Amino acid sequence: MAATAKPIQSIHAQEAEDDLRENLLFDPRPRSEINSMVMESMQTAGWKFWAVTTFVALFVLVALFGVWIYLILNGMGVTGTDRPIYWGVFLSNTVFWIGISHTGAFVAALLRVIKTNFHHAITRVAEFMAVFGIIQTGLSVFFHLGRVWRSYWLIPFPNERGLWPDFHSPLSWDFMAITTYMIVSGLYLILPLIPDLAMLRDHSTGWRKNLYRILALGFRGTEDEWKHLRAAIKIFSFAMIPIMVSVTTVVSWDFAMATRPGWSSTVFGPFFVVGAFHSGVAALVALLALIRITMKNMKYFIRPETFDSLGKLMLIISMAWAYLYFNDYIVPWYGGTSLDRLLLKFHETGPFAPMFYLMLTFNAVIPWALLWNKKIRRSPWVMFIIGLLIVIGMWFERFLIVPGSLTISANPFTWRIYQISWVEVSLTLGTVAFFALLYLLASRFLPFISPWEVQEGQESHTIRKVGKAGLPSASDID
Amino acid sequence: MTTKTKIPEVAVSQSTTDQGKWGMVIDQDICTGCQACVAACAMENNVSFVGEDDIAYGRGMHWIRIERFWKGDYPKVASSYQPMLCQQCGHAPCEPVCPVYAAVHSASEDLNLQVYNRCVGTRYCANNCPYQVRTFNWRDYARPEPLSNQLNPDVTVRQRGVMEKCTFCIQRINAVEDKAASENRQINDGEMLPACAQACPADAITFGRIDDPNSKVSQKARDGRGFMALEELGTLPRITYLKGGSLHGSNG
Amino acid sequence: MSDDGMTLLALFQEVDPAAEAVEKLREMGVADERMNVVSGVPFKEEILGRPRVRTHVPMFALGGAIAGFALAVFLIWGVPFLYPLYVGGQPMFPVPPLLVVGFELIMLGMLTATFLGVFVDSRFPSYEPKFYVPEISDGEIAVFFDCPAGMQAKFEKAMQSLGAESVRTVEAQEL
Amino acid sequence: MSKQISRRDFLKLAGVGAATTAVLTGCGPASRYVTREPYTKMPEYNYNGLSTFYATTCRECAAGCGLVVRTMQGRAIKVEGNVNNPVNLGKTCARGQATLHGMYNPDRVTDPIHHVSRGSSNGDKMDWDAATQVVADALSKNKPEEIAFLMGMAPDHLFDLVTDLTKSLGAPAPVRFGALSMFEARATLGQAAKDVLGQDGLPFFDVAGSDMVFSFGANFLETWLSPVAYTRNYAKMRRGNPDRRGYFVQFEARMSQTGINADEWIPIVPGTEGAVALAIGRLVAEAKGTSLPAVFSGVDVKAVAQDSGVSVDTLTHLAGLFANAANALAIPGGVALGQSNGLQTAEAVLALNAFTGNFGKPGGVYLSTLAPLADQYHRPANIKEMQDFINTLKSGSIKVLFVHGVNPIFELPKSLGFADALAKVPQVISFATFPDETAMQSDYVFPDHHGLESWGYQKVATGAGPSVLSGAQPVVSPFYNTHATVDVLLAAAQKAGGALASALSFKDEVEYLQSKLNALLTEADSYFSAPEINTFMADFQQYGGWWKTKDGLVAPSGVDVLGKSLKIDPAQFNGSGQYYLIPFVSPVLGDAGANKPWLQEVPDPNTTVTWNSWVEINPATADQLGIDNDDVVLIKSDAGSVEASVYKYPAIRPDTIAIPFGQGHTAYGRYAANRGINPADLLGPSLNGAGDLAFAGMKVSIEKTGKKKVLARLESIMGVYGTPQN
Repeated sequence: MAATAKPIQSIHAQEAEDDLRENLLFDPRPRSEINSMVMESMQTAGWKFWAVTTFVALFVLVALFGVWIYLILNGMGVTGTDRPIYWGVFLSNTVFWIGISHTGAFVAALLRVIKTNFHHAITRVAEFMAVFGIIQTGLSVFFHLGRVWRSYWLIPFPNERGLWPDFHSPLSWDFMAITTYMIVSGLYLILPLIPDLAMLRDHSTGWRKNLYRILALGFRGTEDEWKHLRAAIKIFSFAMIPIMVSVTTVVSWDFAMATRPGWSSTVFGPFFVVGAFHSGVAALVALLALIRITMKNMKYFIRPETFDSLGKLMLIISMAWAYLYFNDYIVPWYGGTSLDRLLLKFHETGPFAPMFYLMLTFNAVIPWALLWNKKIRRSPWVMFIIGLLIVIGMWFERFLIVPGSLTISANPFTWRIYQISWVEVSLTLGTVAFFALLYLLASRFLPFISPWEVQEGQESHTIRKVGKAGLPSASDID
Repeated sequence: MTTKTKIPEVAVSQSTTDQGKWGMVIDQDICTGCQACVAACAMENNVSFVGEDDIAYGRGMHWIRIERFWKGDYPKVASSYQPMLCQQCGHAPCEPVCPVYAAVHSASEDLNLQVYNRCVGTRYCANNCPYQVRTFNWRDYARPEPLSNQLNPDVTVRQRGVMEKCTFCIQRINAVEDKAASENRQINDGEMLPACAQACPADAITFGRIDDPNSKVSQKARDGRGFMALEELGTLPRITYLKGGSLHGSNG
Repeated sequence: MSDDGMTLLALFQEVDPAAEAVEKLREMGVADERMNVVSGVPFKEEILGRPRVRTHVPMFALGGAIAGFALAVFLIWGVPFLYPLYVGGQPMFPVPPLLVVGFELIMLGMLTATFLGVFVDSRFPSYEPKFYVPEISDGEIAVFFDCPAGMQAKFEKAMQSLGAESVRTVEAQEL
Repeated sequence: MSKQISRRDFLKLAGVGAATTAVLTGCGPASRYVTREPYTKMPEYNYNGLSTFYATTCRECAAGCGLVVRTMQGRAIKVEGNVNNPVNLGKTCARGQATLHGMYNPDRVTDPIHHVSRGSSNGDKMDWDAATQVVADALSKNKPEEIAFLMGMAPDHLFDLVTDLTKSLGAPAPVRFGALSMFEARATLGQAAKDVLGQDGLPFFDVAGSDMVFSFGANFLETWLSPVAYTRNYAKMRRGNPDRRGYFVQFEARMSQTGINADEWIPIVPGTEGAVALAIGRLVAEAKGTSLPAVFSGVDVKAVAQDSGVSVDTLTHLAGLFANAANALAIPGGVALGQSNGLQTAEAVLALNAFTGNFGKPGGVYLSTLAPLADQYHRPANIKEMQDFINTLKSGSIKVLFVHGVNPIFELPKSLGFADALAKVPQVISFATFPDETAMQSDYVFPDHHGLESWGYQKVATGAGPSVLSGAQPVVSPFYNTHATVDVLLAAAQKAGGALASALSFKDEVEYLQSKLNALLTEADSYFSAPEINTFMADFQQYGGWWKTKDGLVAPSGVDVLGKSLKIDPAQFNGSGQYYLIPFVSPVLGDAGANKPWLQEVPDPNTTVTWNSWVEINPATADQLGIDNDDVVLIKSDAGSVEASVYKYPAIRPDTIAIPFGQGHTAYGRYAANRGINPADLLGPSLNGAGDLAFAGMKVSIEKTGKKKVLARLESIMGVYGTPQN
């Protein structure tokens, strides 16, 4: 939207108005056009798309499920875990994926609750990230179990021998928390989807029509249906925020409860929550940039304006993360036992030192150096790169926390240094590929943008003339 | 729902006593580090051998190991041997963290039990053990025929994915208790010996009832040289080590 | 809708004419129950001047929360009672784990119940024929109302005067 | 795990339900069943689930510890010590515990085989009649002087039989050799005992009664002479007497497992132990203010301090300790005697004892009790006698060589040339239980039972107060188609006929044993007595041997060594390298433990390394040479070269390196073959005064090879040594 030449005196007003037009909600289109744009983005798929999808699907089949069966048959010996590093990359993957998954639901819920003006296009992508991320979390937990074919004993079901799981254990809380979050994030994805399925039902033909007709559950859009739906979405949005915080904290308690140097610290709860949020927002930005570039018509929905707002959020969160990391660093550095201090020195000078410094640069230095600049925040390519770096940086951080800190145990005779094995690399990449595969398949069947939410947003935001300038006004229409 | 009979011997109210029931005293002054206990323990409890590569990567299955640290530099260098095994802690950090009750505390024997068939292999207990004396079956380690003839029928052979640790030779404790019960008498002091104590040529390992004040192990535990490994962590270990003289250079 | 007359449909592009139409219909004697506004975007009842819709979803949520907490209490304190095993230094009936698992299960109960509440309240999934036109999902606002026999022309004229895009009789059809 | 059990295994596992397990003995027509006596009077039937205990003797080394083996349904489950046997009083060492991994080893010789060509692993199976015929022909068809027997140090009953056989045949007496006797330098100990204690025999050092022990290189807590007995006595020395704690000083260039237990470790230059002993003797005399005996008069303390690397004030401090001690004891041992001046060192150290007059006193030096059935102490062959034996083999005069219980190709240094000598012998018959190197190089292998499957006795040479004859009975019926060598020889003797048949006219091994044990019926103050041989045999089997109730340690008369002037000539080291080489017997593997998987898994006490060999180098020296942990270095001596991974060992002299003996097999089963290196390849043929090998008299050079081989340590380098390395 290049600004056209205008008379000087009213240039400011007009420019301000053009800037406003940048925002999706102040550049409304008729609903039918939005519907067709979304439908078009779903249906048109060249051979290149299917080639990529089949390749990723094959990779997932081999690198994830094939290698997993190899792991189950041969036991944990094929991975890099040993004594005293009993938890390896699979656990850091679990924390990594639960971080990304949580932020999906959290972003969708938080932005709905505080009614921002940029979340309407991105809530569906975020909810997908939540559901697909929690699937990878579940997988990573099962990779990690030594006898996965006995892991159903974690479920508290009554059995004839009267055996029950032990709820003193953080892992049982973990099981409860992750199951809760898996169910809840699934439901949170389905609810706002129902109206879109109704729209798809009306506009598609053939087998798609039958599919959407069944999925839409007979939704029409009567006042009752909208009223119940919106009440439910309001409850979900308010509930998702404490759930996200609690489930991430429970996952962090797996480590905080252990009496290991470097793990048993009181700051792990908030530290993991902010870490999850940091990696999640970065992943969301990267995903949105990717969707904007690859899918049709997405340039209208996902705008530089969105990246600008998310960029500000990323800057704030990276500062919060840095603060909490420093908090987790200085306490053992200053007053910790000799083992704690040795662990810090091990992180800074040991074999994982490059990873340690890369983590700090990716997670804090780069965001602080770049994200204050509006131009950078608005360019999707740069934001994609920054997002990806932060995601990698956070994976490093989890790697340093789980296998990196297990080297130093209370008994120096048994200290070992972790060496990652090909099985773990393959399963890690496998989960990433499976995450991407789920997105690729979802893009063919489910809309990435929620037309009714976009329209609802556009209806409730108008430009009001105040004096010479057009100013944004938001009404609580929904 | 069929009415389930409550397990009589497990009384919910009985928590572990602080000092415990079965205990051990290891005199580091006379332990010569000859590894007889390591071999005896492996032969008694069907511990599998893992081979060179897995030991190089820190996956030895030894239930008891002799730890050797150095003090001082050449030529004034000294060292001593400390046999390290499961301390059967009263407040064991490994027990609460197991999600499937595989690491539990036996109320009747006041020992830390490892229930092999219940373990799903999360390995949290091993992470949480400060002494790092729990070993994990990383693989199904080969036991070529006819070595299986040597397996002790009283001890389970463990599958891959299961955690295992020193049990104070619980199979011997049960055998001795059954024998004493069948002859309706108390267990005599010294009648119950784990494989390591029975094999130790220097008699450095004394085993017995530490809740009985005049048992041999209690008397030895009261020796001025007694200390407990990582006592400050509050795990209430049941093994008392007697400090060796050689670490202090001259004889005073 | 009613069986003696027929059901008329008035389609509007904008909210304001739709609100006027509802007002007009009410004046012309169509009772609120006889009318039904279906839109592609949620509008508060007061925007269209419609009577307040009571929703039971919060009640479901509360029920679910209580059920979740009950399950949590069973797991944390019931399980050690049923399967009493003493684990290192921890009390048999601890409180903190109850708070942790309790919160998780309260949330689980609440949100699943909310979800079910939506289904129950909106009587999903229902696939029998309904009064619906595909244009609704294109942003049109559809006002369905019962028109007593013979009054159809009068209503049509009233609706067109208020800017209805089209007015026609409609039968309940498969969605 | 659950393999489909073959019918034959099923029979074995089910355990023959007879009252007490019956054992087929002998293999000729006259074989008969002999009942075995369980350890304690068990119920007369064999319950499933109840285990039966049998007493026997451990054959992992020649100390002759008594064992009680728990068996269940025909399977040996666990080995424990025999509480009544005075040698080990119910205790066992690591090798004794792992003996079952020898019996049930996957790589045992299962049938008598005839090697098509020597060295090839495939051989065609034979049946035992043909095998006995081969032995009979070998005995009858060759002239007596063309027959040679090479035996190990255990079991003694086979050695007695072969001695009788060779005597009746007129053939040369059997030669006994064992790597342990080589590294303990037993001939030197015997010779020194003769020179100083006045009688030939194995000295016994009463560590238990001593309160000040100076050990010159003797690793008596590892594999020296009778390790379980010496460990028990060491514990008594430390904590046996509540108001007195024994003090222990170790003189050795490399701190061994025994050295770590010492209160003071004196890193002495190899070869100067004798001089240091004399210097201490002189300083003790000065401290006590008595007249200076002649033996210590010629020693210049400053010069000794200069050569030995032990400062003068340390010597005076040690002399002070020795002088003030009530029962001071000095022990010459292993590495100190493995020098060219080894005999003089032994005499100097024994002179130190003579000076404190502790001969025949508690905490002093005795001569070991004479074992039952033994007229006098027969020591194994020293290396000089082995060289003569090898020369006779090379001369081609020997037509048939019988080998049992020893593996000279692996145990003897290559420089002695036993392998070429073996090639000169037309027929070599081995009775090995495991396919070791010597068995592979023999024409026939007629496998003997494993130690726990065989009868016999072991005359305990040292370690026990009373005179002990440790007895052995099969604890399980033999697992493979093996026959006791005594049975084979008896059957062959019958087949050979003539004087031999009449001399050895015993039906089977048990009858032969009973003929030997007859002499013990009338012995005074014996542990159990029996009117006739069958009852005696039952008790002998049930108690696991026969021993006296009273101590029989011989108080040495002592030669006036103090009057003699004893000159210690400096030790000669051949080899141009600048590092002393200390080969030491691995305290875990011993000389023949490499094929037992669990022994390979048990870590070395000092370095915690498992499953391989290593070379210990002082960290300072390693840094100088630019070598780090796990670097592979080439070690060259005059006699050969080996490559080994480096272990930076803090407790070793900078000019010395050490390599464990026990690994480096080329055969001997899957767990031993091609694993680690054999330091014997580096040893030259030089001897010491008593004809023992000067195995510590080598100087070697070290070169980096640039290769890396990670050592399988149980410890963490980072945790113990601080460098962040795995």
